[in-house]
Parts: sequence; C-alpha cells; structure tokens
Amino acid sequence: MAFMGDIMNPAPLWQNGPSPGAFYNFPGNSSTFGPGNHSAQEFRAHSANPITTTTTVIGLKFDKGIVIAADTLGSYGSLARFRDCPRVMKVNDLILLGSGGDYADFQYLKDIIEQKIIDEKCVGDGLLLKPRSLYCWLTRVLYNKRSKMDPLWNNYIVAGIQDGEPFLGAVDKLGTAYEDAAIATGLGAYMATPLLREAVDKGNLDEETAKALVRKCMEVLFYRDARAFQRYQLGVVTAEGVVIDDVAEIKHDWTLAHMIHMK
Amino acid sequence: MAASVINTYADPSMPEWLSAPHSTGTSIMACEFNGGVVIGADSRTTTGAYIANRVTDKLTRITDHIYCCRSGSAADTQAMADIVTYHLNFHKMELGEEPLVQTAAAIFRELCYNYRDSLVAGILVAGWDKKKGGQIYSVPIGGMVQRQAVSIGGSGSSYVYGYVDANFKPNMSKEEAVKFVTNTLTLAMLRDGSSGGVVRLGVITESGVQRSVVLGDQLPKFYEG
Amino acid sequence: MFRNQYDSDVTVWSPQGRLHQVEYAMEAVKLGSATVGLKNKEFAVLIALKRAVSELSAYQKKIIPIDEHLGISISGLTADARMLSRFMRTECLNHKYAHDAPMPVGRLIGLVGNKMQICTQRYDKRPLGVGLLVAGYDDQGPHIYQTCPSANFFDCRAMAIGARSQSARTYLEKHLTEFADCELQDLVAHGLRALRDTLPNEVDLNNKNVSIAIVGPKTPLKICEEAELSRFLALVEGEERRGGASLAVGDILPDDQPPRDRPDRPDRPEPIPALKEGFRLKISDYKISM
Amino acid sequence: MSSIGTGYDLSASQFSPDGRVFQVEYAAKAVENSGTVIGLRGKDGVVFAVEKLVTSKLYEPGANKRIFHVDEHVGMAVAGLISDARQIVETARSEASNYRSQYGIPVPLKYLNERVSMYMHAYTLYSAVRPYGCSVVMGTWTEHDGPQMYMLDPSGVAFSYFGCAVGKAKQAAKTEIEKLKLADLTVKDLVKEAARIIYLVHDELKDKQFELELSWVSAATRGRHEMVPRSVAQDAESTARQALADIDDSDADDM
Repeated sequence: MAFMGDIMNPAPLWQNGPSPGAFYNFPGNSSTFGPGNHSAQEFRAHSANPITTTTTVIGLKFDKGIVIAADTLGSYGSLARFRDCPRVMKVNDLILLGSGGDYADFQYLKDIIEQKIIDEKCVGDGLLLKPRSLYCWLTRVLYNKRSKMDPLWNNYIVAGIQDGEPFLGAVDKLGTAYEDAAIATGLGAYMATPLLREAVDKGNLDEETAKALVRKCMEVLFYRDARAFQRYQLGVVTAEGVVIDDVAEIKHDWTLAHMIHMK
Repeated sequence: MAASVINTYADPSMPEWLSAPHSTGTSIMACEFNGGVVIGADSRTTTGAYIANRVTDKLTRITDHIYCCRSGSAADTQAMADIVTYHLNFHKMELGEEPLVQTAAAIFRELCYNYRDSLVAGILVAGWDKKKGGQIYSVPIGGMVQRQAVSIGGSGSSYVYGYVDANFKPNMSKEEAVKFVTNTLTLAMLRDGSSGGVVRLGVITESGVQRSVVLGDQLPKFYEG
Repeated sequence: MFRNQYDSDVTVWSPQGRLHQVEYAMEAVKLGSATVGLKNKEFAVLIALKRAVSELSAYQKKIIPIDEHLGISISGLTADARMLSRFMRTECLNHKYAHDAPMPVGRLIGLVGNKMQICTQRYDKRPLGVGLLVAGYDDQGPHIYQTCPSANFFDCRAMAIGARSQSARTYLEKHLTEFADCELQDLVAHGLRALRDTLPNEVDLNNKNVSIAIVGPKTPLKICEEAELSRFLALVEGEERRGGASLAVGDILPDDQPPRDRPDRPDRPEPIPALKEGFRLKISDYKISM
Repeated sequence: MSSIGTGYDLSASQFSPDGRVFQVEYAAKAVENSGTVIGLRGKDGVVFAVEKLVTSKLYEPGANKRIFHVDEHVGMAVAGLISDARQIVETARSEASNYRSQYGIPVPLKYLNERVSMYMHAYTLYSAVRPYGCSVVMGTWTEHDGPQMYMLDPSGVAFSYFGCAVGKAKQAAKTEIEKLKLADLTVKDLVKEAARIIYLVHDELKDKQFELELSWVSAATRGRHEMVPRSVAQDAESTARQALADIDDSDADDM
C-alpha cells in the first residue's frame, strides 16, 4: 500500500522542494516540514461526503461595503434537522465570513479563526486581520486539507474592508479561490448569481438596494431550493464596522397558486 | 484492510444506502424542563433483525449530573462514553468542581469530529450544571454540536419530529416533560422496527439523577389501526 | 580563570540575581562597529559603519535586507546575525505565503525575542552575541526596534548600538524632538552626524565605510549605493565635528538588570573602524571582534 | 547567605546541606531588582499597575509593555527579566488556547494558574536549565466566580491574593495595600489607589524615569482584560502626583 503514503504526503512541488502545504503550520497539518512518517495504519478513509449540511450563502458588493446572507437550516439529508445553525460570522471589525456546506467542518474552522482573532487581540498592537489575509489563509487551509484527501466540505465567502475598499472573495472545498462583485454558492450559484450580476452590471449599488436585492435572492432560493429555509441571517460590513442583523424571516408569497386552475 | 474501506467509497456500483452513514436501531430523546432535563431511550439492541438485548440501558452516566443518550454503533458509543468519563473525572480533579455540560459536549464533539470517518455515533449530551442549569447538546454523526431545548435522535426519531414540534413547550414542569418524553419515545418505538422494548428515563436536576423505567406493557396507548 | 564562580554557564544565577553569561554576551555587541537607526513620521532609516578586516578584504556587510518592508543592521557576531536574519526572512516569507500581506514588524520582533530567549536558559546553548537594529514599515508606520543578546527588545524612536555608540545616542537624545517632523534628507543627515560622533578624530565617513538603508510608504527597503551614498554624505560634509568620539562605552542597561560597574578591560583595545584610505590597522588588532 | 561560595549554589538540581535550593532563591533576586508591580482584587474586578522603569529616552513612549493579555478574559503583569516573562506569557496563552479548543469555554483562572505554575516549577528541577527570573500576576473577572488573582514565583509556587506586590518596592507597596479595604472597593477606586501606590513607592533618586502602566478586568469591561483607557489613567496619575505633592508639603511643614 505504498501508494497511500504518497497520498498522505504529496510529492514535492519541485526536486527537494516543499510539498504542498509544507510552508506553514496550518490547522490539520502536522507541524513538521516535508514528508512525514505516516504509516499505512494511520490512513483512514476520509470524509467522503458531508453530513449535516447548509445550503447557499450569498455575497454582494455595493459602493461602500459588502452584504452577505445565509439561512439557518442544518439539513440531515432531506431532513430539516437543525433550524438554528448561524453561519454568518463576524471575524473582526473588518471581516464577515459566510459558510455553506458541512456544518461540523464550519464549526471546526470557526473555532480556529476565533482563536486566531483572540491571539491577535492578545498581541495588542492594534493591528486587525484584513479580509485579503483571511481569504489567502483560507485558501491555503482548504487546499492543504484537500491535498491530504481530507477536504473541509465547505464553501466560504469572505467579505470585508481591505484598506478602505470593499473586498469579496470565495473559496471552495478544493481551495479554489476567486474574487467577484457578486458571489453565491450551492444552488444559489445557479439561481441567485444571474440576479446579482444583473444589478452589479448596472452599477451604482448602494447599501439599501444591495440589501433589498439579497433579500429578494433569499426569497427566490426559498421557493426553489429544497434545502433552503425561511429564517436567515444578513450581515453588512462597511468602513463603520460589521453588523449582523437578528435572524430575519422571509415573507413568502403564494398568490401564484391561484393562477393554476384547479379542476 | 484499509484498501477495502476506500473501495467502499470509490465503488460507484455500490448502492448508496450501504455506504451511507446510519444510526442504527434506536430512539433517544432529551428535553429541558423548568428544573433540569429529562432524558429517555428505548431498550432494543439489534443485530440485523435479531434483537440481541431487549432491555438495554442506552442512558449512560458521565458524571453525577451529566448523562448521554447513545445511538449508533454500541461499541463506538460505549467506548466514547468511557473516554469522556475518563476525561471529565480527570478534569474534575484538576478543577476541584463539577464539570460543565458544555465541557462534556465539547469532548464528545472533538471525538466525533476527529474520528468522523470511522465512528458511527449520534449522541445527546444532557445534564445540569450550576452555570447554565439544565442543558442538552446534540452531537450527531459528522461531529457538529448544537444546544437544543429538546432533541431526538436515532433511527426512530425520524418518525416523531412532527410530534415533537407539535407538542414541545418551553418551561414545562417535570411531570409534563416526563410524559412528553414517554409519549414521544412510545410513538417512535411503535413505528420503528429497530426500536422497542421499554422506555428508560432519567430526570437530571440540581440534586442529581432520578432513574425510572416504563415497561413495555405499560406504555401509553395510541391509535394502532 | 573565571572572573567569578557564577559566570561559567548561562544556567547559573549569581547571588545578586544576575546572569553573567548573558551580560557578557551583551558585551559582544559593543565589539561590532556602530550603527544608528532613526525614523520620522514616514521613513525608518538605518545607517551603519562598515569595517574591513584587512587591506585585502572587502568591507564587512552591516545591513541585511529581510523583506521588502524590513531590514536589519547588526553589531556583534556576524554569524549569529546571519542565523537570525535567516529566521526572520523565513518568517516574513511564511507570513506572506499564508496571509498575502507583509509581516507586521512588531510581531516579527516578538518572535525573534522568544527565539533568542531559549538560548539564554539552557545549559547546551549560549546567548546570541549580536544586537540588531531593525527598521521596518507596516500599517502603523515606520518602526525602529533594538534587540539584545538578553532577548530583550525595545521599540525605539531612534537608537544606536555598537562600539562607542554612546556618543551617537547622546546626539540622538539631544535632537530627538526634531526627527518626527523632519524631511527624509535631514533624517539621514542626523543619522550620519550621530554615526560620525562615534568615530575617532582622524577618521571620517566615506562612501566605502557607510551603509544606508531606507524604508517607508511605497518605498521598499533600499540599501543606498555609491552615488546616492555620496549625495547623502555631502549633506554633512565639511561640518564642524563635535569634539570627536568620547571614550565612554557604557552601554545602556536593560531595565531588568541591576546597575553594575562597567567591566573594565584594559587588556582589550577599543576596536577602531576602518580608517581613511591608505590607513588600516593590522589584522591582529581585530582578533576578538568580527 | 552563608552558603555563598560553598559550591552548593551553582545548580538548580542541587540542595545545599541545610536543605535549600539556592539557584531558585537567586532567581527570585532578579525579580526584586525589577520595577514594582502590584495587583489589587476589589469588589468587581482586578487592577494591575506596573512601575515600568525607562532606561533610555530613545524608547518609544508607551511601548515595551509589562502588562500582557493572555486570553480575552485574563491579564498578566510581570516583574523581573522581561524576556523570561514573555515565555511565561506565551506558555499561558497556549494553555488558554488549548483549553478553549478542547472544552469550548474560556479557561478558568484556577486551572490556568495550575498549569503555568507547573511549567515554571519544571525549570527548578534540572541542572540543564535555569529557573525563570520573573514573577507574574494573573487576574480575571467572571460572572460566575467574580474577581480572581494569582501570583506566581520563580519557584513555581503560586497563591491566590486579594492584593499583592512584587519588585523593588514590594515591602512599601504591601504596607500601603494592607491599608485598603479591598473587598469594598470598585475597580474605579482601585485604579486611583494603584496609581497612588506606584507613585509613592517609586524611588526618584535611584530610578529617574518611569512609566505607569495600568490595566483592569472587571464587570464593567464585561470580563475582558483591557488597558485602562487613557483619560481614566491620566486622571489617576494626576491624582497620584497631587497626593505625592501633598505628602511632600506636609513633610516640609513638620520640619
């Protein structure tokens, strides 16, 4: 089973060079550099699929900041099992983080990020982690985990203020990362992105318009995503700081039902 | 050996239910009331369709004020309960006071998460501590943790989510809560072939735990048409 | 053999609560030639005096670039400094790799301090015999830090370390209030004057024995080459010098060390920096220092 | 110390004939040479004050601190070798962090104290290392347990205190602290008292310059350890200076 050692210890990027993720002490890394001495016994079949899952998370850039939203349902297969799974998280006064996918993995990473912020507060030099830094760090963590065949089964949206400018980026479970003015994950990628892009292309989005649009997207998703839920969180980050509203409830509209002629 | 494990996941011709995570043959429940928590479980242990034990106790003591309701593999959950008990005893020694329910839940979660690919365990951690009173934490397969006012678990639970949603009230009296738990578990046991036997109960309050059992022939009666 | 029975190991406390080995390591810093660091509201500047070991050797490098936003100037054992600079470079690279941003200066110094402390507490190690002046620029503006072999470090407005650096510090203290608001040119000029004060009368600064590094906003660390060096040197050329180098070598004490007498070392010559063209000291004069 | 020079005082792993470990006592000496640190535990929180001796004008004012955050809810003030103390701070931080990740809640100070003391004690057992040359004071406030404070020695011994002082002028400071009715005072009062005591015990002849560092953790800070806000600190300092001037005046009158 020699080939398995190779899975645990990806080959160096170049001759005698570092292997993917060998540079830094990321969560889930063994602290040692270079190829470790994992034996075959240590090998486990790694998370083949997510268990308790959450669905879409949406992020939209407007002129002075970013708005992000996600509902609070933790699904267990098709069972709507946990109805209070908040997954829009204030990282610090500059960053909002939203997550979709496996909720256990999100909790795991959330604890680590929270400790990162405490560590930073302890240093007490007044410097704050910036969104681009967290975005980069997340990319490294997620890519590292997937390189060990043990991905964190999540999509993350990092929203924040980078040196005065709004920043919005997404990272997926493979460590693929990109920045955009409008991002939606999960089913939202199919149904919300077009709505968001349309508004972005028109330009001049202000906070209220952006919020209204995101709320509209949450409503659409509630109608069309079987894993969506009527309660959701909405957070806004601007230069003034981070605000996460109390959990809001979608007002559904079913008048459409009358259009169908019942025989 | 490890190779076979991987192949289970890699083989596309396998039916999904074979490799899907499953909680086997149990109905468990925990419910907050105004002075603590009530926990309950059925008593059936199955090996396939055979009932290996018809009077099992799935409510396991962690400390005097913290219990867990176990579902999933009996071996896995027993081992985990033993490990957490060990941890908390040690922690109690270091701390010189009773550990918190949250602490117990955090250790269960840690185990569940770190070994999520090898353990089959869905656990409800319930208990009482002087910081937050009666609490319930659900630690399902996958290793997340969530505090809930009422929680159900195990294969039987799927049949009674509606009953629980319809009948749970915050701040019940102890008697109301005990009745609610007994009814819910009875209903689950009636519809889930892998659950059955007696209903075992525990009431955890500041003064500790009070255990009781409702025998199979004394369970409340419901529509059985 | 030993000066006293408590100074043989770094793991031995003296009855007065002192660590002689650490104190001796602090002395090593004074063997290196002087270097000055200072900053205004935007820029941090390092100015160092270089020595040549012999007529055939090049001038010893004193300023080591660490990252685009950070450089160090060293005094003491060069090899120890190289070890530290390698560590600092690695940390900066790692931070950039993981966070897509330059390492904040203060945090890097914290790591260096913690690394250096380890070898002040173990039998099988010795303290690093080098002092650093660190000039860096980050979101909080320019920084000058000083690190010591005692693993202590200080956030400074200006500082000088190395042989006869007391004279430079005297100059810096005297002009301290002027630095914050002055222009970069004037800042460098102040640094050069401070450095010149450490020289004996017969020696002067020239573009061979001086190194200047500048870092600031949108200004990646730049180590000035000859032409630019000459321009800076011209700023202070021909000025009347303040009474040459004072012989006082008393170094500042870390605030956690008890006051003590300056160890007298009549047996050891004051190291003298490389002199004017055509006048160099014998190698043997340098056998102790770098 | 009659055993000085007998050779029994050169290693932490060696007892002297009369049963003492001199290296640990010598390490404690290093602490006594440092600026004074006091910790006061009042009704609703804990206050730290440090007399930070400033040995050069060239240092950035307000930098090079001697009060640290260990976790959101725990503060640590240190006396002695600052570089040694930073290692203790690091150890405490990682203990606090480990506790959080294992148990999902902030570390209880009692537990943290136990762990850090064990760590410091370990350095008094072997000849290959030396004992730490620092003492630290840790404090916190929690809803459940109220204010708590511990002081740790280089020997690895730690006690819980209502008021404690360590460093150069610990005797004088202790005398002053003993006059206070700590259990009745709020952190607002304690900040003033702490500033006054530090100004009082500071020896102007021996140590010219110093900076006063103040921090607190209390019900009012919602259990977070914070540096005392500048305005409050300045207020406390000017009151302290005034009190000192008054004493000088009355001394002059007596003559």
